[in-house]
Amino acid sequence: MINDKNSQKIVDFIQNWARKHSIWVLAYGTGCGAIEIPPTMTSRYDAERLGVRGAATPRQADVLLITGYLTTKTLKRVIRVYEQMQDPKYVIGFGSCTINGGMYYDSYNTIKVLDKYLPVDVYINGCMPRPEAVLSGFAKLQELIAQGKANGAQKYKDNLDWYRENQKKIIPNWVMPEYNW
Amino acid sequence: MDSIWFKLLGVVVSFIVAFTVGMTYMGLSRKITARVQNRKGPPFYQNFIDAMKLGSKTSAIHHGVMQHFGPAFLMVSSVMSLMIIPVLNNGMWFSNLNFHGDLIFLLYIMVFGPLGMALGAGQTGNPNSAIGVTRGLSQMVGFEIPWVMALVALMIQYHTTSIVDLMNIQVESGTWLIFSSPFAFIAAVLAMLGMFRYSPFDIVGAPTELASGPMSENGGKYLFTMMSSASVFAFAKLTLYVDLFLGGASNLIELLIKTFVIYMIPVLYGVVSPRYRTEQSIRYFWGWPTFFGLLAILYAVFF
Amino acid sequence: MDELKTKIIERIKANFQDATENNSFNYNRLDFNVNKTTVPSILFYLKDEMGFKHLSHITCVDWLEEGELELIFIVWSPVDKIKVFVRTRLDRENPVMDNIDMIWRQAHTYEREFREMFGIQFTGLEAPQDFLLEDWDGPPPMRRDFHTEEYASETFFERPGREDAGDVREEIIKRSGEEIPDFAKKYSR
Amino acid sequence: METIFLIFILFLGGAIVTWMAGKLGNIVQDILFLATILVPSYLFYTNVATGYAIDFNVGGIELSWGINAFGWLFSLIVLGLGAFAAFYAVSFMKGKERRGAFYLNFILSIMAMLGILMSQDLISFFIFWEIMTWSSYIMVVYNGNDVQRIGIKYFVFSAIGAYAMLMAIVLIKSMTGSFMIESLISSYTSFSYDMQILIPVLLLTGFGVKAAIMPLHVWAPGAYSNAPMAYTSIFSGSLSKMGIYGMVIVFTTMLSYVPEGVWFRGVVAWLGGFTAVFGTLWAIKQDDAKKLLAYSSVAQLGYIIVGVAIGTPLAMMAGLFLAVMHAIFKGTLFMVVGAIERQTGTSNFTEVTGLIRKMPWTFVAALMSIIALAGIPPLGGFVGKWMLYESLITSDHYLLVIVIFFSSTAAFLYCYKFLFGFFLGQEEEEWAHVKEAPALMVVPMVILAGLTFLLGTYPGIILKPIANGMQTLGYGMTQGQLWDTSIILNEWGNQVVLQPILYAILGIFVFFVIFVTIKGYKNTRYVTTKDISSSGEVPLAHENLTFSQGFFQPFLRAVEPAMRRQIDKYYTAIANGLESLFDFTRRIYTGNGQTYAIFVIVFVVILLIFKNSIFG
Amino acid sequence: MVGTPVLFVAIPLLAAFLIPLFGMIWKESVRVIPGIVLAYLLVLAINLMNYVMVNGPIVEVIAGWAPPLGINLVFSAFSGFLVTLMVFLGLIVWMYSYRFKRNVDFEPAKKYFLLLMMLITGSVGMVLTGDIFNLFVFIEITSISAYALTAFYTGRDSAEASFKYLMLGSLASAFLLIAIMIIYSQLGTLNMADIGSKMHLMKPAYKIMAIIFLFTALGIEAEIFPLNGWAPDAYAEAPGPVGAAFAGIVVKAAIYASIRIIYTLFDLSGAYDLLIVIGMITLIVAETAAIRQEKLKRMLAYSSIGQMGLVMVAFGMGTEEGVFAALFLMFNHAIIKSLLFLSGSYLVYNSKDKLIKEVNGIGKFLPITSFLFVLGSFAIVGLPPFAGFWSKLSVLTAAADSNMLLIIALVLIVSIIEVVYYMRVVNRIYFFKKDESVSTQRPTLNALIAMITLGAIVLIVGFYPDAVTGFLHRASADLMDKAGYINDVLTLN
Repeated sequence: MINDKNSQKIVDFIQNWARKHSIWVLAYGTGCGAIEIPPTMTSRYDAERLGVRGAATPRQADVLLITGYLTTKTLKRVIRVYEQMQDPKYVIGFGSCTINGGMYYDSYNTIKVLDKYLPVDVYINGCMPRPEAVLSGFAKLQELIAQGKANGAQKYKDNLDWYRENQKKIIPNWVMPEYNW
Repeated sequence: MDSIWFKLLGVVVSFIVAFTVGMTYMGLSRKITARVQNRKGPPFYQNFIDAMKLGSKTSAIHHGVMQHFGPAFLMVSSVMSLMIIPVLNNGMWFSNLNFHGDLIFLLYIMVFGPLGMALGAGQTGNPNSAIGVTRGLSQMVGFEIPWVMALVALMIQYHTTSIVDLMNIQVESGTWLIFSSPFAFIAAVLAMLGMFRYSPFDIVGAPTELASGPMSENGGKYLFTMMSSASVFAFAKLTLYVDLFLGGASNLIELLIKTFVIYMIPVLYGVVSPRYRTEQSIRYFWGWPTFFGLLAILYAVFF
Repeated sequence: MDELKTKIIERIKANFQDATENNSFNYNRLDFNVNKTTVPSILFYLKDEMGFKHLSHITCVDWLEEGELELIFIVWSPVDKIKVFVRTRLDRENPVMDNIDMIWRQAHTYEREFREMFGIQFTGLEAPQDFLLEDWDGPPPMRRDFHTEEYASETFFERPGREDAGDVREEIIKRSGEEIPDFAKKYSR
Repeated sequence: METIFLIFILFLGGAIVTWMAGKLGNIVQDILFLATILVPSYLFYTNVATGYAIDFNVGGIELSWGINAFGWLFSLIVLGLGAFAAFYAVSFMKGKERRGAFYLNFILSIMAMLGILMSQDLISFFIFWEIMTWSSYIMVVYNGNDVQRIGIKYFVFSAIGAYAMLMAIVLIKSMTGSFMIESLISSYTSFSYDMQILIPVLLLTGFGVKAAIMPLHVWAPGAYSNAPMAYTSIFSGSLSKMGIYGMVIVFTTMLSYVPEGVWFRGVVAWLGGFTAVFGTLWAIKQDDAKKLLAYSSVAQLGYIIVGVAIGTPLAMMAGLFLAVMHAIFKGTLFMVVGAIERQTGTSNFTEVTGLIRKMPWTFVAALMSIIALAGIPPLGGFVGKWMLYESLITSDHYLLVIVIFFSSTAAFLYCYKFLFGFFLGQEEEEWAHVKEAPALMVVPMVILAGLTFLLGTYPGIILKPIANGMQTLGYGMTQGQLWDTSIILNEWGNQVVLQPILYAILGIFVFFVIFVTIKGYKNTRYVTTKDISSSGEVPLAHENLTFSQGFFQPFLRAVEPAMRRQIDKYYTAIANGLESLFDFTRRIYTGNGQTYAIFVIVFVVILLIFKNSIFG
Repeated sequence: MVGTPVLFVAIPLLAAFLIPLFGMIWKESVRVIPGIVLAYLLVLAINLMNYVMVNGPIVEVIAGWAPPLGINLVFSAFSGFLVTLMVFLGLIVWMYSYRFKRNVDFEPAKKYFLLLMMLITGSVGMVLTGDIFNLFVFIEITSISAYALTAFYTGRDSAEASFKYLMLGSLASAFLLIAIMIIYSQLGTLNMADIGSKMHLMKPAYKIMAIIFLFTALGIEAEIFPLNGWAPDAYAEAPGPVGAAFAGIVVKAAIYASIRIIYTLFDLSGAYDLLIVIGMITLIVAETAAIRQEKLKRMLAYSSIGQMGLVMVAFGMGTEEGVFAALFLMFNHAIIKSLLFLSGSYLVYNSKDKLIKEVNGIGKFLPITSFLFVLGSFAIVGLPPFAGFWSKLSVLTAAADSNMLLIIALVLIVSIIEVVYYMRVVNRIYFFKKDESVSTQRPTLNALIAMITLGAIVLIVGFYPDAVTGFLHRASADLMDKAGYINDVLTLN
């Protein structure tokens, strides 16, 4: 309906503004990072004032927050959850485990680099990151959204084959539904 | 005045008013909850942002045709309730359809939506949805009893089943029904706690337990429709309470004040309450609220 | 306590000829080595006849040099306050053991774990193949000849610059010119 | 020949010919069966006008057959639903055993019900009543499941009812000297007080059994669920209405003449209310769709009984309207269950799930009937329920309205269970092969479901015959003011106007469906029901995640105290006690000749001892 | 008028003696002769019945001695009706038992038909006789042939049943003889009509003694509780058709006799109440005992006893309607219970114990027999539109007219029990799985014809009760008309 480039820009701006201020988080609470979420959400740090709010299911969520190491077994579930989320969607990697394996760098069963498997928009480093760090991570994400740069989902869609190859390398028994949007 | 276009305009305007007011109230409730919990809380317009975001989601999934219909059913129920309930005292503005139905019709229209939604939730195949629906329906059986008792008490006290008539009676006599039939008001308000599904009666869509129950497979536009329907419905219900017990309102400002006062009851009760299990909440509704309902009926019969 | 222990040793020895005990442990602990075929019967006997109702633990030791795996069953008698270790040795190349989850239901979980982590096959164990390691196709990871780090670096991607487990702080300091605070120094390796 | 006789001879002859025609081939039998239902129905509606009666004499007893406007109303239920059910039955019975017996009893039931409506005297009424009873009994035991318990229970209760009625009939005969219903009505006020009480009690017992009123309902769940579904649709839809028919006559004629009638009305109305509540609660508990619908039938009959027992014009209209609606939607629902059972082989919610995409038309029929059953506007059930509530409130039955409302709200629970259990939920591999039912089964269901819609919008279509019937029963013209073609009105003048509401609902619904469907249409994808957000797990094809065990467990826990005691158990205890007692009497016959000789001697001695008091 | 009532006694008696003789010449004649005789008698009965309906009762005097001195036979509307019924049932039983089980062989068949003819002679005689001593004689004839028929299947159980019957039968004979002695010593006459007209001369004490003994004696034959210990065994152990004959012929004759005695001979007011009480007890005890039976024929036997109790109740009302109802019941019971015995015998034909559970699922293998049994069950429990309904209705109507509410209620409650045990059997026949070990026997053609005839009557009377009600009304009027009876008999010559 709206084909004009400028009006598209305005629409994009408004939509991005809304997306920026309404971030529904699906916290995938693996590892020790999950314990940092409650203080972030509750009265001490109150992430809700930024519009950050927990979402119950992937269908409703905007952000997938991965709070720690991912074993090959959980990675499968995380990919599943990510694919169930609705566009636009973002991933936040949380803690050094998601960045480079952290203290599990030599584990036989834990992935070390998350962005080879899922398109991470924002990494929050630290082991563990404090709630302040988490909030700053959210702020960074908001910034990216406002600029329209948080396009991890688009990246995933474009490079699906590459991601799939990496994912299937450690999940040989691949039984998931097709990801086709 | 009677032209169909005027009516349609009235419908659209009242819908917009209801949507806005409902959304704002829900945002305020979030704010109030946050303040009670010693948080800063989101801005009061946060719900509009959320709705806008949900509306601007670019993809959606569905599990079948009933999932399309579910939110639509919900919306039909909300808008129909709004159309049956007189918004203002004089019949001129926003009169919509309120001369075509009565309280009992309203009762049934109000359960229409949740049932349609339940069907939509059922088709998703998510067990959490079905569990949430069963809890919701069970709880509905619970709070409908005091609610109907209160309404029946009003009906027999004033020998009418029409909302418009009840409002006129209040205007003519100058007393609000909250004073002339207090027990009915108590029963109705206690039932309202369940109707709004705030804490402690929020087990239906408990996010951590049931993954938000019936909504668990709905995102984006479906959730948007549900959210706006919920706000319209909330406004409709509050207006109904004002109409029935607080003498209605002659202008929008008065309406806003009165509805806000009523709205604070479930919100404030909710923020300090833990969560009931389903059978506990049913037993709660069949305890004191029903007792007050009985009192209301006795009062109506003997006085 | 000592009479009690002696009595238990006598009874065990009387009933199970192949049980050899090495009684060099602290006061409430008994320790038997038995053949792997005897294990179910001795456990059964301990549970039903002698009141060792509680299976505390099952554990496994990889004796790589001797080419054997040692399974250790630890049972506890809540009445006598004595725990008994029952040790048995399995062939490392072909570790097969009798399933004992009909004696203690909780042994089921241990056995599934040993199956994955040590590659011990329990005859008659009825359980799905996957427990902790889904889709695992490497060697049993808990055996001593499994090289974890090698496996991990082969299987998983690595962030460049994180090939070793060294302290990266120096590098960070060099890069950004920050100082390590004194209180943090003691944590650095 | 009189057309009335012709109708019954056609029914009877057709029934026997159809029964015998099994050897001629299935198609011939089917055609004969349909013809036997349809031709007499056609004759009835074309040649038998209301107000028509003939008298004749059998065995020295005056009999009279005819039809009045009230009977004509019920004939719509009997023959209309009967015709639909007949078409359905033809397809339903394809490839089943004992089709002949099924068709015979089906036709006999229809004939008996029509006969009941046409009987103007008590004897032919009773005869047709009993024909109806035993033909339905044979249908109840037709499947051979648990016949000694369910079948005998049904027959015993039917017999209790029938014999109560027979006792009333012979008492009436001895008092009025005639079996005519008219003479009963005209001379009822001159009966002695005892008889004025006793006769309605006996008659209401008789009718109450068929209408499954509270303490006499225990046969209904088993019987309804055990009969073939093609028959149950008329069993529950029409046959139970015969009890209502009788009750209405008792209430409007006899009991309206005497002051005690008020008490009768109150007691029966409350019994009806309890029936509604407990029927609903037990329906919620069932896991078998047949049982669920059977209990639901009991509950719905409770509403109808409340309506007719209250007996104000609006209440009576509500009761009769609900009776018609119940026939339509419950007939449809039993047909739906039959279709599902035929296609999947089971009717258990815990086994069947996710049929919506496989049996869409069946789902449409089920959905519309369920909405009608739940009483949600704009479908037909709402009109009946609305009138019922309004009549209860305007006639000062305040607590009863709460009771009814409770039952009606709780009914949503089993309504949802029915739809969810069969059609929604996960789609399973096990049922991937299921196909839509044959057209001959689907078409009657969908047409009947459409009727609920029509009657919900234009209730005047059926309210007009109801008003005519009520005039026959002695109601004045006032009830004509309680409805217009699409407006219903209570006695205080408050109203519901159905058409604009319908248009509004449809308009809003279509608008939002379009909104939800069209917006981002390309980005809206269909995903299977296995693709759900279950904590990241991917359910395997054989894993059933549908929630169907212990549905509504929290609600049942909340109402558990009310359901702890079952009337059924008391009846069973009584029956067992009686059997033991009978076993004792059996032992009187010891099988020993000497004992028998002693009996003779004792008998003589007793007679001799008491000779003066006996023969004195 | 084509014959005289005496032929009803003479011809079957003669035939009974001639059967062995003709059997020596042509073996098949033992089967054929009874049929011819009974058919002739049936034609004769119908003719006489027609005559009686128009011209009033026929009183036949034997050997020229006029009553009260001589022996006389009375063929009135009442007795004629029963005679016709008995002869008809005799014909049905003959047709049915033409080749039933042991009757295939010559020797048993000879005995069987001889005894059957004797039985019919005795029963018909009991109904027709106008003389109280002759009544005794005919009872003896009936009883002795009945003992023999009970023991027809030579086995332990049959013999035992027969012995019990014999024992109680002897008691009955003794009592009857005592009663006759008392009456004769008091009134000096044995003619019933004469006794009836002179009854007021008798001293009350003697009168009561006489009626007690008479009632007890006839009650034993008429299966009244507690005098009916023989009945279940005898019914169960006798061949199936004999059971039908007992229920349809013997018992009917006994009932006739007791009713004739109470209605015509004595005029004791308490006797009617006694009939009701005893009938009611019989009804209740028999039906409650029937529900717990495991053998099909025993169940039918108890049901039969119960029906007789109901007949007694109906007679005990003492009104014409009551008598009409009783007669209607007797008629229906004779037809339906015969049908049940006849078809039931084929349902358990090959079985040793005749258990009810052996009929499971037999409906598929014996469709017509099963259908007829079910028809009979439906009819006897009084489901419309079958024959039993009308008689039950008339009983209840009569009771209501006599204001006996309790009786109505009890009868209906007992009917429910009746429904239960009959429906259990019906369920078993059609809706249970057949036990493979039970072998079935297809009925022979003549048996089928016999059963279908009875079934047709059940249906005809059900749909068109006027077929019999005319006769029944006449018969009941005839029974009630005591003075007329005495007049008819005594004013002959």
